[in-house]
Amino acid sequence: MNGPQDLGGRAGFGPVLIEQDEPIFHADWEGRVLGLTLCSGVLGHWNLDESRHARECLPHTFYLSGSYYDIWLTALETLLARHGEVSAAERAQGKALAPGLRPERKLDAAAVFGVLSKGGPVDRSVTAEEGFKVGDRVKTRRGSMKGHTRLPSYAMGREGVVTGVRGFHVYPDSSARGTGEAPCWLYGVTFTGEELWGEGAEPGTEVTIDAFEPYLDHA
Amino acid sequence: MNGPQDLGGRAGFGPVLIEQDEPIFHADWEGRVLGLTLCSGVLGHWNLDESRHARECLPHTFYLSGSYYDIWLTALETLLARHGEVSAAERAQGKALAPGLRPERKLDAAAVFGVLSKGGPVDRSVTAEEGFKVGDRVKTRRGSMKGHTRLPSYAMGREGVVTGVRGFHVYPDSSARGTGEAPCWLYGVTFTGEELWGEGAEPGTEVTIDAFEPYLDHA
Amino acid sequence: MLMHDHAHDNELSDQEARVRALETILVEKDLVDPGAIDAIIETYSEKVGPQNGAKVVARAWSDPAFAKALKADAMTTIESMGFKGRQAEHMEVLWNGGGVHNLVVCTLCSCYPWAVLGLPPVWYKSAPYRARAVSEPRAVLAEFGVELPEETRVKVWDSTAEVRYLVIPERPEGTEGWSEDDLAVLVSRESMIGTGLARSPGA
Amino acid sequence: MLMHDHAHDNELSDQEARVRALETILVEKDLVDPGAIDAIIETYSEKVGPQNGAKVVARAWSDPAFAKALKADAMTTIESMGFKGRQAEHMEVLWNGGGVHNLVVCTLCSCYPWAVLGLPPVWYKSAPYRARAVSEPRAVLAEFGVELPEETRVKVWDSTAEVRYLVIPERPEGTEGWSEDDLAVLVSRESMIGTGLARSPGA
Repeated sequence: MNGPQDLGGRAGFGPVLIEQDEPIFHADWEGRVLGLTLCSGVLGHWNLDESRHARECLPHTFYLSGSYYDIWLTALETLLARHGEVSAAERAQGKALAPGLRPERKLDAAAVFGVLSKGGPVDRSVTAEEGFKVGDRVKTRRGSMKGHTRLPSYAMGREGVVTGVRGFHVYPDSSARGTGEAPCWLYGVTFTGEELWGEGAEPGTEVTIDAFEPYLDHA
Repeated sequence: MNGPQDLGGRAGFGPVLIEQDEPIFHADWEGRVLGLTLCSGVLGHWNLDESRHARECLPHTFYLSGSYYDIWLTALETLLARHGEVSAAERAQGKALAPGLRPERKLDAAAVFGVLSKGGPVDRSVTAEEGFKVGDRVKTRRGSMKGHTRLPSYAMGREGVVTGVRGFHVYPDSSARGTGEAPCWLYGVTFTGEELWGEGAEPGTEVTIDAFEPYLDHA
Repeated sequence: MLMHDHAHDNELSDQEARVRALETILVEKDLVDPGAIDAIIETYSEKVGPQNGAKVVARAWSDPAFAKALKADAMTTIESMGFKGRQAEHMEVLWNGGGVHNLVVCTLCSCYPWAVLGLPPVWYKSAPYRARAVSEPRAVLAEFGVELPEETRVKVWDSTAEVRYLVIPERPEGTEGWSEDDLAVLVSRESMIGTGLARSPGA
Repeated sequence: MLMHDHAHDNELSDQEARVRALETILVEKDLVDPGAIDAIIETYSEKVGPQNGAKVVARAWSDPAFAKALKADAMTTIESMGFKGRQAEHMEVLWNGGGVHNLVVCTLCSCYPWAVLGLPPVWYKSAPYRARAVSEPRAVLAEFGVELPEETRVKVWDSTAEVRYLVIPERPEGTEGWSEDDLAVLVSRESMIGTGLARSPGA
């Protein structure tokens, strides 16, 4: 879905604003949002792909004007409501009106370091042969305007070359939709600047994306 | 330039909101902005392409959240300042601090109907042969991320067929930049839904754009 | 989606003040005649609107020679009815029928054939319409209440240059022998953009 | 462009109240341990940050066997230093040098190798960086003060999946025989994203 998150190659955003000696958090609430997001994720109602998709479904103007932690917060509220943990009425009143559904999954302070160190690897047991190998010329699919995808629109319908095989990974397009992990091969695919941006490309540049096998055809 | 105006095929904007019995203007100021824009255009400091480009250079969040007449107004203020007719200081004080540069070009009320009826045709004397003919298969260029263009990004790098020859028209990519009209052939170019949107395309649809000759190569 | 209160194109009185200031300055500088603004507003409020296009459509339905001329040279033929000028300097006419439905959009701004349809409605200028008319035209049509047969081909026209498009909708059944004036009443603005069909008699 | 006041990631106290309300509800429901939030904040404020990545780079510069291992298996080798976990589950290492400069971006969100670099700065998550790093990387680098020789090839890596990238910048001249700890001081966060170079001694 080429929603507000699909920013690669878009013009009109002006210069990169770099803050000197930037603090890790700009306000206390940002750290709390980070923590709430990770703790809520541990409850297991949704996966990483569904949470990304919730952010990407926010309105364009909000997505582009909010701070990133505001995007996280709004998506978290959406997810908690969708999965029955915190209703809009509860948020409005600032108090719980019904018990939590999964208190047994609560992340205790003592377990934080272990959980963060473990992370959430997405490589899975290989159940299919690689459809492409390093050096293959490929063309990316057009992709769909609907549903979750990790194929950015600037790289849709473009020819490139496979430059790496990254592993057999969970397929976000399926995972975000709740239709299973559907793992598949993930490749590094490299495009020339000219292929992506035409004559206006900066000379001597290339871009590599990580592309799941369903995004690719032999060129 | 695929700025905020380049909306074709973008996801995430929700349903079309249709107002029943919509008035022509929603507030008096909208009509005044329309009039001010047309009257200021007659002063001849800028052409239609420069004025479009001024709108398209507005920030994404403003462009996507403002009403269209607010976009027009803001672009008009930009153009009047750029061409030395109305400064920011004058706008802030709400009064003229210097004389107008081109009062002799002022559009009188009595001339309005004639000027609107005449319009501003953009066809020019033909000085080049047509590079393409109806039926030719063409591929659109990647286009540039910089500068004005009328090639929407959803139709960049796509194969289509020439379905019409529209005339020999002013080339906006040059005109907007103030580097002359550089007229060239304009074609109707038709793409299948599948070519533009892949497998997710609605069946039995096609899209025709009007494409200037420099946007096209033989496929 | 129908919307009874419009949320978008209204603004605060700050906006009135801002526009008034700009007009004041331009008038003080003798660059703008307020009467010209009044005349422009009057033109698009009272004289130039979809009633013009409806007359073109009604004549195209009733007069085979006119229809033939319109197919051969849309510009000259439309001008012959007195409709011409700004934002209709170059016209193409699109005929619905024979299993084809045409839909017009301007994804890059809000280009629209002013001389025959007047000023565009807010939805035509809105991001959802501009974004989706090219990528999911049938879904957009459904939001306008237009359901086409599955086998109908949908042709979308993106007005990316200075050519403006007018759709000639299909003539409703049961209108044989009607006058042009009576037929014109059936021709909605939406039917000439392609987001609607001509009204049926009695509908 | 340097920005001394950040205008973006600050918010009203309304926002504090909104977040506090959500936390209160989740704690009342026994779904969230406030101490866990504290521990997460402490982790990324004090323990996990670019100092981790700098140690990897410094060792790669000083220890040929480590560098070789890093090239052969980035993941395992980085984990051997104790840096692993969330947002670094799958790592690739990119070596600058030999006429190649690497630059990392995530155009679709803000994927970033947390375990070695901590949390991403605001600019990394911002629309201008995400939009332009892929289409005009040299122009972006210039805004960071990085001017590369014209013949240098710029390789941009868009983190579109769960693989995270760490750039190994070129070792500055004049650092022969330096200890890993001293070298690590030269390794800025930006140099490991590709928007900077390693600092030169005395710079």
